[in-house]
Amino acid sequence: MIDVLSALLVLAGVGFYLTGSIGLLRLPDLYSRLHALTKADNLGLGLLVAGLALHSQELLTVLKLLLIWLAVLAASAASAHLIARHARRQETTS
Amino acid sequence: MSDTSLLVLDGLLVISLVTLAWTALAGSDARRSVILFMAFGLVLAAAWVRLLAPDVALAEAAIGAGLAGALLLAAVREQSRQPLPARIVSKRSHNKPGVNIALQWAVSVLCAVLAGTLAWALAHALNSAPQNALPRAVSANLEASGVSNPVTAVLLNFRAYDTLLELAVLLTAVLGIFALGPARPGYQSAGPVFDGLARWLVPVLILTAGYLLWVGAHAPGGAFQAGATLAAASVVLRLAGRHQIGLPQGPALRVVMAAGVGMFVLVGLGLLVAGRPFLGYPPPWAGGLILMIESAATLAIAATLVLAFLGGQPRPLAVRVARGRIAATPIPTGKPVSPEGIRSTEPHAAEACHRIQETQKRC
Amino acid sequence: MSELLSVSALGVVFSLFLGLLRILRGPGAADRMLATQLIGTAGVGTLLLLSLLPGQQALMDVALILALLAAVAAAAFTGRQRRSRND
Amino acid sequence: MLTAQWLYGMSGCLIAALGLRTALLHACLLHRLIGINLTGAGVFMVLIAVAYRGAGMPPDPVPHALVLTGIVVAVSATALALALARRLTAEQIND
Amino acid sequence: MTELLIGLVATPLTGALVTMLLPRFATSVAIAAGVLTTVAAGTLLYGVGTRGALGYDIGGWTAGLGIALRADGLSALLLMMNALVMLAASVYASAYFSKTAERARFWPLWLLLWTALNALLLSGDLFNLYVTLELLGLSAVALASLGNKTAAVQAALRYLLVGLLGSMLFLAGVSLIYAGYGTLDMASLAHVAQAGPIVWPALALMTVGLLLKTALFPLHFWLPPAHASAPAPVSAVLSALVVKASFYLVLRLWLDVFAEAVTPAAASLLGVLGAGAVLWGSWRALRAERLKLLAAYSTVAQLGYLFLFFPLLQALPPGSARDLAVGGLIILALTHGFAKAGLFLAIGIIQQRSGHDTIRELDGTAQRLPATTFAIALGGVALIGLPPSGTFLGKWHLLVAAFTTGQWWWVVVAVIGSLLAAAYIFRVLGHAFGHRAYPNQPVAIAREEWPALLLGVTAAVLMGLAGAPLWRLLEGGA
Repeated sequence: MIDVLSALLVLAGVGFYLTGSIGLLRLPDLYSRLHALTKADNLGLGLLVAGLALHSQELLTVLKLLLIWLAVLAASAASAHLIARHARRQETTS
Repeated sequence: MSDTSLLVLDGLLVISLVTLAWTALAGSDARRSVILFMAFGLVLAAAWVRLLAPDVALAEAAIGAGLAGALLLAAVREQSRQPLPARIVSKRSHNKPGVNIALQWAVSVLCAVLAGTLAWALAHALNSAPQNALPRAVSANLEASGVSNPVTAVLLNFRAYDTLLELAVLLTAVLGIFALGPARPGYQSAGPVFDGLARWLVPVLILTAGYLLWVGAHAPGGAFQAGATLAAASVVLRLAGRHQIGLPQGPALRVVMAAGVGMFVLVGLGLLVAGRPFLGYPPPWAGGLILMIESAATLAIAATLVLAFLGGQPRPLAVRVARGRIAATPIPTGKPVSPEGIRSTEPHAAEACHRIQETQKRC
Repeated sequence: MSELLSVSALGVVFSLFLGLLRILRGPGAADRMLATQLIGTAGVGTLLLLSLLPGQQALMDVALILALLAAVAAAAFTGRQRRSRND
Repeated sequence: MLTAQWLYGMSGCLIAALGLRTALLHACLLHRLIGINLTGAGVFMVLIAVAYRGAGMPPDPVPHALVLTGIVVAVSATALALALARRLTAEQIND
Repeated sequence: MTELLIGLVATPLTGALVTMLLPRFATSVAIAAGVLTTVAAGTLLYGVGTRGALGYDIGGWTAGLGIALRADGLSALLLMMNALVMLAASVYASAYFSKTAERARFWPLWLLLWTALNALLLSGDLFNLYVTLELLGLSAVALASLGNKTAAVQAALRYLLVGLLGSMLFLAGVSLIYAGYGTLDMASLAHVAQAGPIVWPALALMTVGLLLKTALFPLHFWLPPAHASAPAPVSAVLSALVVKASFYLVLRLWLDVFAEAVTPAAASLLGVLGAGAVLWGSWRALRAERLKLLAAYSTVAQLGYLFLFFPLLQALPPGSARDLAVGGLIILALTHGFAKAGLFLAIGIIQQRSGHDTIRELDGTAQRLPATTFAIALGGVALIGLPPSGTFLGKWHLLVAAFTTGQWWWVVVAVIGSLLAAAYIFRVLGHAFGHRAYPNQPVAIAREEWPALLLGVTAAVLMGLAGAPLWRLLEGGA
């Protein structure tokens, strides 16, 4: 039962990854791409982490997984913000 | 993993690597090339993982994709702010186009020949039976090496002398950088989002560095990866516009820079005096001695990489520290320095800078 | 399970590959940086999936470093240098 | 014979050649430096490919250690080159 | 006794650390470390002379798993030359760099360079050689940039890029060797390596990389600016020792480790490039306007002579004739080291005292700086190859070997090169002894002139007398 759930979560995560990257590839401008990407890959990684955490037996592994997820979440949120601001600044100065 | 899916994975990775290398090298936009180079580093780290080289993957992720990228980006930024004629362009490319094209062809052919030779010889080597004597010797002596991660055993025991000289290379590079002048100007304080990022990223990086150093004895990790991660913490602080980025000052800084080579030489000579070969650790002590050397090396590597990022001798901070505005602790106090805080010290800072400007005229 | 893990890893690697196309296409530096970010996250995902295969626990550490250093790289991309030494 | 060894080894040769060409020909210093670094990366790929012994087999740890050393040496050389370039730019502005 | 081998690396390295930590005492610490290293090199030379080749396994691990240091006659002799030249240049530098800040920058890098030179000559492991090459390259670049003028920084940058490419090619060759033979230990490779599709490309890659660093024509383009714009003591060791170190490696690989794989055609190619270097370098030296540039081009030419020996050694069967030729090659390399170092130090004095080194404006130098001019003349005697200099001895054996093997055309090259050398040296001396009366009194600067003079005497007189013991050492130690 748990195995099935975990497998579903992992697959859903992969799905989000793919959606995010397709969005990155197909959407017309930087800001919409940014939006698509941050939502998708954080969710993708989140689902992945959830699936893997269910699957794993050790507490330490689960904790590490969570730490990685948080790291990526915060880093990508902040960096998306920074990149957007950077791009914005380039636009206004040029 | 099944053979087919591995093959698909290999194909994707190799195509990505070659394409990224090709595009990073083409064109004239330096910033584009640097970003592509960083992406190359990320994919290369994945390739190392695929080839069962997690130690190398760690170093590549930390140094190749992270710090080298930061270093190059800082250089690009500085270059792009200079007026065009001052940018470093070799004169050769501007004279006679005919000669130029001939030269390009000649060099391209030469490179193709070199690559062909390399590939031809590699094909022969791969076709013959793999040479397993040395890896067997490594695993046979692993017990006596004091660590259970074979890569760490090679780096810090069997071939420790290489590592000693490599730390000397790092030291030489940073002494050379010092001799060239003062550090590049710092960064503007970057606002709340960046500060928020820095506030949690820095402690996590420092903790991770400690973890990598510790885990290196029996799993992938070790002094280089830990040093690079520690350096990344400092670089983040610098990027966030802090003045105090955890680097010690004056003589203490020199001690830290010399720590890696120094500890190595001390241990080596100490063992020599005790009647053992240079760097011949007695097996029961080996683990402890290696950890000792690695700790010193981590600090030295981190300091060196940060100094490389600064691009010169750091400016004296004595003025500001004396006024007690910035605590001289390596770990951030949690309270970011506000822009007002920095501005209020401006006269002093300006004075200190004036002295430096005399030697370098323009910053 | 290991079959599922490797197929999922392939899926994530494929999305990494798509990110690569965006890197090549640009057009701006910010687009490229964004795509690099995706490559980093996808790399983390792949490593996590692979780390559950037997004997590969160390990959989780690689994933951690990748996640952290990707943030550093993004910071390096956006940081603004002081114009002169005294502002 | 392992396909992975061939794939990574041969593309390592290719990448080294591409890097070398740029390092020799490009007008811009940063590109040259990236070229040198990629040449190094290509050589490292050859070394790690040689170390590979197939899935499930422990690889040869010696080339891994060599590549780690090589990465650190490469980054210190790059840093020194960038510092020299910086100094040169400053000098040229003064002139 | 064998601990000397690691001591020769550890002493300058420790010295570098101490000078870095105690900048106030940097000069005295550095000189002390230099004296110690020289004593160690002398003892090692004596040891190799009496006991034959020595080896030291670092960490106690057998070579292959670990790294071994090895010293035979060739490396012991070069170590001795390194030590003497470095020590003389150190004494000179202690007067040359007057400001405390300059000294604090100079000494650690200087001792790191010394470490690299010793480590390179002693290393018995191919990958370790790559690391020492990088250490040597980076410390040399850092020292060359200390000139701190635009020209110096620019030349240093180019020097760095070329050096990096050279070591990358070397590393590519090393990787191939590891792929094919699974070991990096040179002694065991000498037993197992066979001519074939792995060794040939590997040797070619390593050699091209090393030739780039040795500045063999036509890969010499980076050398003249780098050597001509560095501070005088740095120029001296760059020209005398640093290029010699990568040459030593070529020698080691071609005559020792992969001797089996060397073909006559490849050796002839090196000979042709050497001939090109002799002619082109001498010609450019003759046309040079500045003394330092003259000395730098002369280095390009003198390195060329060394490569003329390769086709001869390839053609000579093992035996006493070949040993004599090898001895001639080594004595040529050693003499050039002493002569060129002395010459650069003397030029440094002229440059500092008169503010320039333009050859046409040297008139009166002989009256004002008699000892310095004498040092230049001594170096010149050695560069031309007049008796009793070591160069004369070396070229004599080149001639003998050329006639023995019937390859007389190399003699033509050597003769033309020597005539050109005589022309450029006498051009300098002619200007220095120019008739214009100079108002100033003669000046003597002991700490700067003595090293230059001693190096000149060693090259022009002592090396010529050292022939017999040198051959004995090479035979016993090789």
